[in-house]
Amino acid sequence: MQFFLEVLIGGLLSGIMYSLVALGFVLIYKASGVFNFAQGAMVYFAALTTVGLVDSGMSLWLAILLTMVAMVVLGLLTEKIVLRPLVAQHEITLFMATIGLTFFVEGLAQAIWGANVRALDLGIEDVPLEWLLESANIAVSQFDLIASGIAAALVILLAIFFSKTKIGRALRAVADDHQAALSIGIPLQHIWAIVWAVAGFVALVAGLLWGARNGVQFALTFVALKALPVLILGGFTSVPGAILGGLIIGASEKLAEVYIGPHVGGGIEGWFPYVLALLFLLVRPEGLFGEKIIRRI
Amino acid sequence: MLYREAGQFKATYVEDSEIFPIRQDKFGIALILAAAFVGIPLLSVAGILADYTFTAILTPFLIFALATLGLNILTGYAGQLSLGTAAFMAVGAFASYNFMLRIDGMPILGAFILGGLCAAAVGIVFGLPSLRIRGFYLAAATLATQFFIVWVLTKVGWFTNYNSSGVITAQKIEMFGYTFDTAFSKYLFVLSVVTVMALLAKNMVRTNVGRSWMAIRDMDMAAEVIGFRPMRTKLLAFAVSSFYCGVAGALFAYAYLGTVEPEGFSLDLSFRILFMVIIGGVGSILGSFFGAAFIVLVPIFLNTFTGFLENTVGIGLPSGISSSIELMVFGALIIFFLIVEPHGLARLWQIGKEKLRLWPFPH
Amino acid sequence: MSEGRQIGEVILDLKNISLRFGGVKALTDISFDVREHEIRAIIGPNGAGKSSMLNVINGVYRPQEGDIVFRGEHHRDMNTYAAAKAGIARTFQNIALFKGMTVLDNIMTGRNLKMKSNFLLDAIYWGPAQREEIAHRRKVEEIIDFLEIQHIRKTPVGRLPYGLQKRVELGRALAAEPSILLLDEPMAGMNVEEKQDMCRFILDVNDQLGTTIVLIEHDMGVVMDISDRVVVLDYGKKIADGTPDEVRNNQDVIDAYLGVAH
Amino acid sequence: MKFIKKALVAAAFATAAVSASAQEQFIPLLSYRVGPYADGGSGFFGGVIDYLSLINASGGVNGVKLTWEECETEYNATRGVECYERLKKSHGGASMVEPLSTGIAYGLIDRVAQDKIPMTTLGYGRSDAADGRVFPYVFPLITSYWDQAAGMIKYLADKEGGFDKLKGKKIVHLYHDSAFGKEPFPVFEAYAKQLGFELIKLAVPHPGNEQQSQWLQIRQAKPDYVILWGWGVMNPTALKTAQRNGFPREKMLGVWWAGSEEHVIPAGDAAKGYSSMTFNTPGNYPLLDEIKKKVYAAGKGNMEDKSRIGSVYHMRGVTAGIMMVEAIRKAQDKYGKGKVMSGEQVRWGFENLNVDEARLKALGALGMMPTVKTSCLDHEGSGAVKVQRWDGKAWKAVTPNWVTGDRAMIRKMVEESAAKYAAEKKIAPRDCSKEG
Repeated sequence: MQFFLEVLIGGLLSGIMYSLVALGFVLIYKASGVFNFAQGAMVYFAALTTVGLVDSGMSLWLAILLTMVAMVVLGLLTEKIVLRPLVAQHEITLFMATIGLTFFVEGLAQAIWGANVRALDLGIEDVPLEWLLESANIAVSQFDLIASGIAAALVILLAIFFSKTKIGRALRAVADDHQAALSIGIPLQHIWAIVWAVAGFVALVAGLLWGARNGVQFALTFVALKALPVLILGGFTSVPGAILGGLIIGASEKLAEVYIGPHVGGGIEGWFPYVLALLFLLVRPEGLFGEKIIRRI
Repeated sequence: MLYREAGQFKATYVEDSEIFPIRQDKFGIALILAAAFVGIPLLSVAGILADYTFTAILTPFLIFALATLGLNILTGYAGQLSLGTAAFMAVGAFASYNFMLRIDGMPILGAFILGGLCAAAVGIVFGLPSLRIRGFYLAAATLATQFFIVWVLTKVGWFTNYNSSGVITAQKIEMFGYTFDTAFSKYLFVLSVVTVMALLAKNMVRTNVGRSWMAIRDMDMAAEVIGFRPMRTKLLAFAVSSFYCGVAGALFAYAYLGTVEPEGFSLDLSFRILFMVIIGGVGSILGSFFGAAFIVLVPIFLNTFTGFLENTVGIGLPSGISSSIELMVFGALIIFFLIVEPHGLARLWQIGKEKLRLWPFPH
Repeated sequence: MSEGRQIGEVILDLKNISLRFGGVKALTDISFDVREHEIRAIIGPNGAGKSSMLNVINGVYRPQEGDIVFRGEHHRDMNTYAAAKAGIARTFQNIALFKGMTVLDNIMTGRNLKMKSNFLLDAIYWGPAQREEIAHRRKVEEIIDFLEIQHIRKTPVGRLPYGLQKRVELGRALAAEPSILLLDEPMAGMNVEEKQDMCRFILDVNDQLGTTIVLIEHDMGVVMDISDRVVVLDYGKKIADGTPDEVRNNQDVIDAYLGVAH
Repeated sequence: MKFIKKALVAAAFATAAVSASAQEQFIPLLSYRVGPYADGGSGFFGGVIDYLSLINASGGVNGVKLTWEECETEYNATRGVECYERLKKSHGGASMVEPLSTGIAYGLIDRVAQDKIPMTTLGYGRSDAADGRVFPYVFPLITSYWDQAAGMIKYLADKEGGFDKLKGKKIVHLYHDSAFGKEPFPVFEAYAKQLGFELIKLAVPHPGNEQQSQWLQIRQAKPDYVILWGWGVMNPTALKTAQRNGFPREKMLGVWWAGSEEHVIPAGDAAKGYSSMTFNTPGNYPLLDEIKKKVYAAGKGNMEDKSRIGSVYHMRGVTAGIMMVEAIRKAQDKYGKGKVMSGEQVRWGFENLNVDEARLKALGALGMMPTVKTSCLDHEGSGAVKVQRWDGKAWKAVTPNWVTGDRAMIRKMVEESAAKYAAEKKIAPRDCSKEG
């Protein structure tokens, strides 16, 4: 039981980390229908820029602030240069454009900061919680716990942003219906620019946490892979879906690896979440929180 | 005035239904095939083209074009987005290897076809979700195929004949007592396979089966109502597509790399093939070739070009930076081409032809 | 109304059809029949359930209750493939053409059930496969001639104006050589000239090929002119059924169209 | 077609521009400086280039200058093969190749044999390629994965006080779930059977940036040691996750792909006390000073970040450079001093290397790497490894002497595997008694 709990908690906490990445995808897909392949590259770019600035002698907070500015600029430029000329194109074309963007951002990050692997210290010690370890012999990472707290704060922040601010409400209008949003006079370009900037900010948070967790290196771009099953499960357009999907994927992949893995040679975490999400979709094609698709003609 | 169809009248439907109805197109294709089969070999015999052209440029280009063609059948024609291409290629390669290994006197083409059929079978199984899932959901779900197949090939030693390094080493390509072992002969071998398969694909997409795929892609409900069965149509697309990818995978192992590990067919390769489809043109046989050319050749060209700058002009950058800049330029080029023509290079080509048709009197 | 044809027996009999989406009732206890060779119209205000009715007939929707008798056989519901196979073809209210394909290819798809070739023969495209393709092409060209759309044969349908698209869609349905043709607002959004053309095509099909036609149309003038019998739906219920004249004078119909509160 | 033409024209230009001087010995460098593994690639190839520059600064090999050209592979097999094909005939012909990538090396095995160009795979690639009879053109120099695995067990046994002390112990093999991670299975399994320890194999799926489930299993199993057979981001993640689950890093031992600064620095404090295998002894050597003095002082150094001079990857690159140059030197001894050697001649050089302590001392690299003596039968030439420990700032050697495992056992496995390969490929192995 103690071991089961340990695996479950560890999985849930890892799941939150996946949600964090998935969130960036959801924001952009919701508002503009673009599946942003470059989200992983943005995470990498954000983390590398922060660390690069810190290494050049800046304080952490200043570096984060400057990176935030850089991410917003990157988002704005992306909207202006890449997406605006492609407005109203088929979603697969937009997807491909973000792939081009991925190459560009990855190249840019390495051209500026080099390919060296770096450490990022946020001042949170990554050790098991002592009291829990002593009282129940359950190892729960202090870092993951704090990271989850930050992720939760981020979600709340986004929720407030979406429901309480004028821009946020406009964003939701766009997400619900592009035509309607246009007809009440919200300039779509502005909305897209803001969404990309917000997604850049989310990428920064994800980059900092993942960077502190595993080091800042190119492999940060791979965290996007962990977000995909979360997206299938939770739906591409649902923020709560991303959170819940992350928790489910995190917990179930850990449990599967620990309890099924040893019988089939291990390493099933790589595909298990996808198969799980797939099976789920077969039952409910619209995902956890997606709207039911009624085929009309 | 060179490219124009005015004055070419079709007297019969047979003529009008030809694969290349316009005389200039027919001529152009014949010219390309002649160049590929005769011209390039002559240049090679004359010593103008080195092995490099065949083994490092043309052979991989053709193999990737074949895989792209396969994915294009599925994604471009039948409208099912897939990210499992490399897995189907892996099935083709590993299955062909095992047929060659375990059946005495197995002819190589037989092994490729069986390998392709294995890929097709796997394709059908992993295509089943497409009956309920669509779009990016399906794409992400096909990742399950990608990871699962590579995992199985890594875990089950039988597939690699219990090789301690977990790799397969392709047997020699032998036909009628002739061994295809030079760069040039391998090129001809691959070219023949790809030409035949491309023509078959072109025939498929312009007849009933192709129309069934496009119908499902464009409006699945209407397709159902006029009598196309979605399950059969989609699964057939998965099967044919996977067959093409499987053969491409076998060629990748046999005519190109020689020794491959399961990781050689990684997600990265799947993505690469998808890029080729999109850049080349979704739903275009010719576009598959354009796309493969773009993704294979542009990085090489950029790399050669920076090398050229460094060596002759003397603009040298630290290697790390120049590599990064190459990557940035590559990304920017993709975006540029999409903005110029969102429907891919094939459409660009078509527009070029239309312009040519009107030339020199554009109005 | 044209004279040269004989209206035959009932070939399609719909009994007590009810259809719900979740809690929303789309059709409630509807019964009517269709006789061979006739032109049967379904009319009613927006949201009356007309398209749903067609969707039930060719198996796109499965009614929760009811019985469909088609050529003497009882069906709990239809399925699209069986319906197509049995010779039921249709057009759609919001054009459902295959946008990426040419006019010719779109109409060719209509012939798919008559084709015997399989994908392997198609791939080789030689001998029987080629002969078959050409034979069907000949048929399709007849339809193209009939609908007077020769000039746009090789144009992708996405680039055509609305009226022509409607015509191509009719062509695709005709290509199946159907015994029953379901037309969902074939004249919506057309100008007078286009409507006249379309009316002519429908009457010709009915007259020359003897095809039974079930059509939904808003233009009362057209409906009353060309149909043999009319069924009227309102809020998913049948409120009248009969010849154009009977329906025209039915008080419920007048109320429904004038919007009297229920 | 347009692109093909462009690429060809550009390639032709590039070749024409630099193939002017045929009096130089050409070494193509299939490097990778962008992408996921760029950190290792830039260090390693920087080291190779630094050493080659040093040789040139000192007058070349008996007067023959070395020349090289880099080609970016992004660690991608297709790109790597293209680079090899592009460069193999330029500058008068390649004399050897070292891709530092398993995938690329696999793609080149047949090609190098056909082109008669030797390929070195320093510490990676097919272990069975050590059998020079079957793989005449492939040189897994110094140590293969199998020898390294055997070295690990030897080290752990020494630490415990003898092979018999491993009986009843629990050792976890935490591996990258790929052909690479599975390669040492037969060695560990043979030892586990022979010595009576319990071997637990735990797979980490690529890329390995999430390992909570594996480490919870480790926490549950309470093993005596964890062998980290990792790759890329899997390594720092393993260290961090070990810390997160309270597993002491002192009980972890990594393969050499898990033993460079790039793998421990990102893990920060979590890496302190962690040990890994290496075939270079960390420290400073006269050779490195010479490189700084003659190459970097002249502004020709390749490392952008000078603090990385002498780092693990850089030193491994220098080692590879030494192997290359020594092979050329050896070939010149036989085929004519001061001449440019063909690939075939350099191959002979690689096959007859004898880099003993005296030679290493003369190079200023005594102790930096093990001695290497190759032969037609043995393309590995050493099999010796060392263990190093990360103290939070630098790697420090743990074992004063070079460690080797049961080489006879490994050799037997190499021969078996190579014979199977030869049978599958229908290759007739060379008869080594006829080689000169």
